[in-house]
Amino acid sequence: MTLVPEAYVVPLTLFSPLVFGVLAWLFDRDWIREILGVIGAAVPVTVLSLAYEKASSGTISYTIDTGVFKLHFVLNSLSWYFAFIGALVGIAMAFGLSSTSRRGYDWLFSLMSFTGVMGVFLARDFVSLFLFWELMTFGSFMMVLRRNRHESLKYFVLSVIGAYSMLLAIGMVYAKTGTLDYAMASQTLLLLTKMGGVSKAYVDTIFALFLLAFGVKAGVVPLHVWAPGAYGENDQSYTSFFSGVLSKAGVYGFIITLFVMPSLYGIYFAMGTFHGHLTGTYLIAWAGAVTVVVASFLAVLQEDIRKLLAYSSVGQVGYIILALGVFNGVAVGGAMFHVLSHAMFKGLFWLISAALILRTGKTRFEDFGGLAEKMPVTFAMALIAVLSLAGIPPMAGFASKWLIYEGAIQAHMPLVAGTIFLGSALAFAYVVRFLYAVWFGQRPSDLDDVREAPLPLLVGMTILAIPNIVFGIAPGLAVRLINRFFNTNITVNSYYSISTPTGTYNALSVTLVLIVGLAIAGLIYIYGANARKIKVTNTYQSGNPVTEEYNLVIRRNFYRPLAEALDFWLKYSWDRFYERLANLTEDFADWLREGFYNGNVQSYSWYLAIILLILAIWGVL
Amino acid sequence: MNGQYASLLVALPLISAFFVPLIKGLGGRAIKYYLTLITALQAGVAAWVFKTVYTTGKPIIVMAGGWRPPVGIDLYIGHFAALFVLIVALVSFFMAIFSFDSVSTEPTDKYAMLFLLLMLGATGMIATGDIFNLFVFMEITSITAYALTAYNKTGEAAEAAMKYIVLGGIGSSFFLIGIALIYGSTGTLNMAQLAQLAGSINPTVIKVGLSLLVFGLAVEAELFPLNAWAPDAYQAAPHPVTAMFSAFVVKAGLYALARLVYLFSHAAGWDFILKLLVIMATLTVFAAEFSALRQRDVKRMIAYSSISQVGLIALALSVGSQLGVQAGVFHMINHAVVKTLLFLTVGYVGVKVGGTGIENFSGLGRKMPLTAFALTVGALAAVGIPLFNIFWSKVWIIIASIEQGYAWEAGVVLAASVVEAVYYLRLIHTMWFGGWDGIRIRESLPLGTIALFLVLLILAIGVYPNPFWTLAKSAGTDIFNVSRYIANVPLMGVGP
Amino acid sequence: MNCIPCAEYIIVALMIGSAILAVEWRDLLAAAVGMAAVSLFASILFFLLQAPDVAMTEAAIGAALSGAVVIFAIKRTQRFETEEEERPGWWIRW
Amino acid sequence: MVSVLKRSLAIITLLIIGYWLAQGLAGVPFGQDRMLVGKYYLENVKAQTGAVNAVTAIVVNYRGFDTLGEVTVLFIASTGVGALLWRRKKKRTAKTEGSVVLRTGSELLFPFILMFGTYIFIHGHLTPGGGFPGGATIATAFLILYMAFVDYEIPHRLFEPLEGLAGMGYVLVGLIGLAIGSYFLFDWIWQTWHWGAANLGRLFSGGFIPVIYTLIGLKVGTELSGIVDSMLTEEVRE
Amino acid sequence: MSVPHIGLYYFGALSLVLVGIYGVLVKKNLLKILISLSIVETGVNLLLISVGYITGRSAPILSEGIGPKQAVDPIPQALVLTAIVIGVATTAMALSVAITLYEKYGTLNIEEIRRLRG
Repeated sequence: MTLVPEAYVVPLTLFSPLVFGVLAWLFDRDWIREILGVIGAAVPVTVLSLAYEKASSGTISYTIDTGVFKLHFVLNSLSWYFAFIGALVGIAMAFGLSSTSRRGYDWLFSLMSFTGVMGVFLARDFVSLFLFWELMTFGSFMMVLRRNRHESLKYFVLSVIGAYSMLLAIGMVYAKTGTLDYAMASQTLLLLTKMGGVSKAYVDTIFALFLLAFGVKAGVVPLHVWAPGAYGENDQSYTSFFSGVLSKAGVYGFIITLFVMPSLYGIYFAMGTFHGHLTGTYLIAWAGAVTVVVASFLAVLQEDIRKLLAYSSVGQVGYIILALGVFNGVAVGGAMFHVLSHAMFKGLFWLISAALILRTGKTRFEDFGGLAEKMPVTFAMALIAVLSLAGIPPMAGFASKWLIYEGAIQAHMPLVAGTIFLGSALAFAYVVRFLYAVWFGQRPSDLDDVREAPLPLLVGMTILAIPNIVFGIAPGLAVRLINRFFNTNITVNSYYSISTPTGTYNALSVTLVLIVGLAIAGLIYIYGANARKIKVTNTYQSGNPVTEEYNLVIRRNFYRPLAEALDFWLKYSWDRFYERLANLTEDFADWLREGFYNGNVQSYSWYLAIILLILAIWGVL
Repeated sequence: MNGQYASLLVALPLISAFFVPLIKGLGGRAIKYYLTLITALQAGVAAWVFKTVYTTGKPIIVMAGGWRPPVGIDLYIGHFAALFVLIVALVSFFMAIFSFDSVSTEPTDKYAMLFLLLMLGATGMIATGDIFNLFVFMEITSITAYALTAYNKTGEAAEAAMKYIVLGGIGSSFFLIGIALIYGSTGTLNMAQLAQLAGSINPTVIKVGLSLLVFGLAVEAELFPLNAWAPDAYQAAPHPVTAMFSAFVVKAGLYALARLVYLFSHAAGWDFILKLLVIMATLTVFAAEFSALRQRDVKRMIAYSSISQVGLIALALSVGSQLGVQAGVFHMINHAVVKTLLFLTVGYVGVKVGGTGIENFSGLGRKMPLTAFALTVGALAAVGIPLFNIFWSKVWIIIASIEQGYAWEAGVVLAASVVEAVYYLRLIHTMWFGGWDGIRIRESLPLGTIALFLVLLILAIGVYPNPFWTLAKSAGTDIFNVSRYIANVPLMGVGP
Repeated sequence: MNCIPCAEYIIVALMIGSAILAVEWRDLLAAAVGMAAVSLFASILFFLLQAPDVAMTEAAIGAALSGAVVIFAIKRTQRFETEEEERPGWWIRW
Repeated sequence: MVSVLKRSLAIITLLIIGYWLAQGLAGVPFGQDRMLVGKYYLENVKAQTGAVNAVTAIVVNYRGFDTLGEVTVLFIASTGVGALLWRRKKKRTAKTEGSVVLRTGSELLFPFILMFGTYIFIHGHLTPGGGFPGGATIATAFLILYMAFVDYEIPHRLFEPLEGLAGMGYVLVGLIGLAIGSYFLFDWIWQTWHWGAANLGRLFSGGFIPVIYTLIGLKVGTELSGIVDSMLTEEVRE
Repeated sequence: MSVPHIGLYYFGALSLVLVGIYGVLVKKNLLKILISLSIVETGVNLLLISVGYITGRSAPILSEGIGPKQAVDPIPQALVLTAIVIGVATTAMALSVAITLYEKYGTLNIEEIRRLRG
């Protein structure tokens, strides 16, 4: 611990990415920029890992007095957990970026959003939360602005509406409590709710505004509209950070309202109960459930690899929100674990798609095919990511999903548990579609000269693949970490087996069985069936030769029947609704401008007379 | 060098303006150099005044003609006035340098005279301690503004000036009726003595008088229905003059409004005036932001954005708490810096590329990189992105207004600033990622240095706002705390 | 019967009358003369209100010069107010 | 039809505003003695400024800043009108020559009007009327010449510098006051030199009021005639 | 809601202001508006002076016969001196703008002078 003195831990994690980002933007030479960027992303990871014991036992606090406000940051076990996940995906993103984007612009704004997320996780008072929240939003917005104006404006407007509703809530909390710090604000709010100093409606509005603010960033259904555009129209390796960690800022926001501010418990208790569950958390649970279902259905029907991954990311974050909403020990523990696993496998997925797009230049499924031989390492990484996302045992995804199932069942929420099962089934569906369309099947002729992904991208992928496996085999490690800041009643028997009141999961035995099974299958494959090596293209097709345009592999509209079944629901899309809303406001703006500033000096003097009339009427009455 | 030399703030621009007809023969360029020299001198005097006021902590009371306040007119240069006179002088100095390239219409000597007298009017409005003197300086500012708006002698400029004259004329006449009423009931014109006597005036008279004063100044300070003249005047005036309009002419009107409103805080019916001002301020922000949404002319768009920020300042000032006024003053400083930068860059593009339509701005990033960078920083600051200066004051204004119970108004203001983000970011996108015709334009050095200085100032305030916040705090208390104002003015016992 | 108060009433009535006429007349020259008349009557009223300085200034500047300036402006623009029939409602063409 | 609606609406609005203002004015009854600072002025005007005419003493001495502002306003007006109506080459476009009576009359009367104007502003501190009416009378003198003669133009090369010099003179007097009596616009003739204290009520009294009023008179005269000239000369279209 | 009985001069001044504002609100011709504005300014000056008048006292020229007790309030007269000249200055400026407008637009009807709108 002596290497990095305690006072420098927080400022280093917070500001080194931004500082190095600015440096990378200034020294825009080819290799200097990449090195600076990677250093910028590496500093938080190293500093956080060094500060592990200090943070997990006590707290490291740090204040910046900017005169206008005192920004107060604290590194305790909860914020260390989130910050470390962010830093890990950050370093992977840095490696990915160094091969996919050659511009100082991307480095500056990706590292700026990195600083923003770190600030959000470490903040201890509302204003610094709001400041870093806006910084994070602005950084990510600029990344999207470069590539697509419409999507970026949609993203910025929604997240600024979220940010400003948070500012309104902060103002309302400050108006009642007079302080901006979490702890003090929560105490005084608790007292006020007890003594009735604060009306219920006031508390409800604060809750609604916070829900809106964090819902936008976490992509809860009605507010998820920006996700496909923002995640898709972006440099894919940056999206690994964008969807892996920035959505976690939204989740962290929910955690602040639920746990960090105990007084807001008061809100949840004050809001009464509904079927025995707190209405507040019940609402959150259902929001998560709806997100899971809607996003998974939409993900399955996508034709573009980036849109599929985007909707799947929204769905997975829906899992976490759902688990937080279920609000019992096991579920919240599962949610925290899923935060970790989702960051890992979703980050990995986006890096893989970055490699694919970098090498082939294509993004639609029908152009891909048969890339397993050409890009073997990326294929292996894709296998890990697919297993983890689908929740298949040896990978981390399974452990966290299993905990969430356990939690939901214990909390007697059958319908919500139902949506989880449906969601994970659909997850498996679109993951298979991805696996099949991209890696197997017939390779189009123009992809023959595809080479393996560049080294830095591969390094980034391995950085994210290892935790998937490690935490898959040893979930106990992660759960022990989570138990340090939440008293989830998940007992850790040993590093590889965890048990909840209703069941235990021994990861080691499962992995051993899997390895044995694989070994047997391998033996049969090599010695048993005398399998011939068949060229992929010459599959027999009832007499007529297999040509380019009529190939057997159905990559296009893989789930056409499902789409037809759902077309009743697909008519309504939130996206079109928001478009119409935006046009409505613009037309209203035009009408107002033409109406009020109509250029006629006489009407202007009539406005003056009207104001005089108002003053007169007040004076006379 | 006792405090009375602060009267140079008024005397210097005046004597140099009268000197210009004598050097008419030297030609336009020499006059512009002369103009820059005089504004630099004025900035020096203002800096000296700023130093003395902020080191001694006591305001400078300039007593014209040696008569003590209620008898003679006094210039009360307190914390706010010292700070803002310096801002006025600096902005005028920058705009004088900017006039070299941007003002080419013919009678440059008359332009120099009007320029100096606009600066004088704003300085006088901020410094004066007497309501009729406030009226005279308001008239000086207004009439110079009329002349400067119509200076380009195009059809639009004359039309904009005509609208400004008709509305400004009505506003100032009613302001004068307000002064007649206030003088009729109290017998004195000095602000400090008025504050003392405010409680004892007959309630109907003070209600009518105060509303008329507020009405007159609201026309000058561009509150909602009364600011119909503002977008045209900003668009039609020469570029440096527009920057001066938005940087300090409107601020002087706002300061006078706040000073008068808080002077009569003991009078009857005072809270209604505040409620009306809050409503008008919120509507200003709302109407101006929405009108800027689909603007084809960037200069008019930034004019609307400036009006909406002025509405935000008016909201902060009329919230009625010390914190609100301090946040409002801090926003005044930030807004002055940002808007000067924006109008400087837009004006420069208008001059170099010919016209300030949005199509001239596409691909500006490659055509004029330095100006595009400065414009982007200014736009981002105006939107309220963190690490820039307006973020701090906007957060404080929202918190102060919610604290005083105006949560709905804060909501409307935030919704309006979402709209502001949209049109500014559209401008940034067209600038950096729009197509361009390939000609790269060389940018002039002096304007580049000014733009860079302003950018650094914005970032400095944004990253570490402490020194500027203490300035704003002391200036805010100077307006809000009327009893201290009365104590500082050496009133002669003239009472009955 | 030289009562001063009835002189005041007459002059005030004349002043208001000439003000209304100045506003209503279609011929701008007549309106300018009306304005000068208002200014003249105001100057007399100032005299009656024991304000000789103001009376002289009002007479010299108000009546003479502003009247002259308005007339020069009419010389350079147009004489008659083109009060064509009121087109469809000022409300409608908002 | 609509204009009748508009006019009636205007009348109603104005009546309500008028009623409101009348209620405000009712609180300030006509003709009562509510003087506060005015009483101080009336009691000490003779001792402190040496002027008999209290109004001019207030205008120049006590509330000097207002008049300084006032002179600037007029200066802005003439510069503004000059700037707006500025053309490269301008010429008088009057067509009808003044009648014989007007021409001879104006030639004869011109010096007397000038003399009367100077009389007004030199005796500002004694008799009613000061710089402004004096200056206005001088301007009317030039106005009459413009009326009478088709090609008469005021000597620009003399008037513009004179206007600037008069304005500078006024500010210089104030600055001298700042230098000598350490207050801007300090009446150094009356307060420090105690000049003309003996012959109160006669010409050489009233401190620097006559000096300033002469300057103001010249300035107002030149400015207003400048405005008249800008208005009456139009562009020469080649 | 009693009808306020104000002095004759107040009534005159107030009605001048109202007639002026009526002219601005109703008339279409720009010169007519400027004339109305000038009338408003004269009305306001009259109001300011009548506020300072004290019945039974004479002009504030302190010659032999008139002491401080016999003089009217001098301050409003000082103020009006400035206000009149400001009124003339504004009117002169406005008229020169009207002249330029007429040259550029060819009309003085404010309904047609509407290029800057929206």
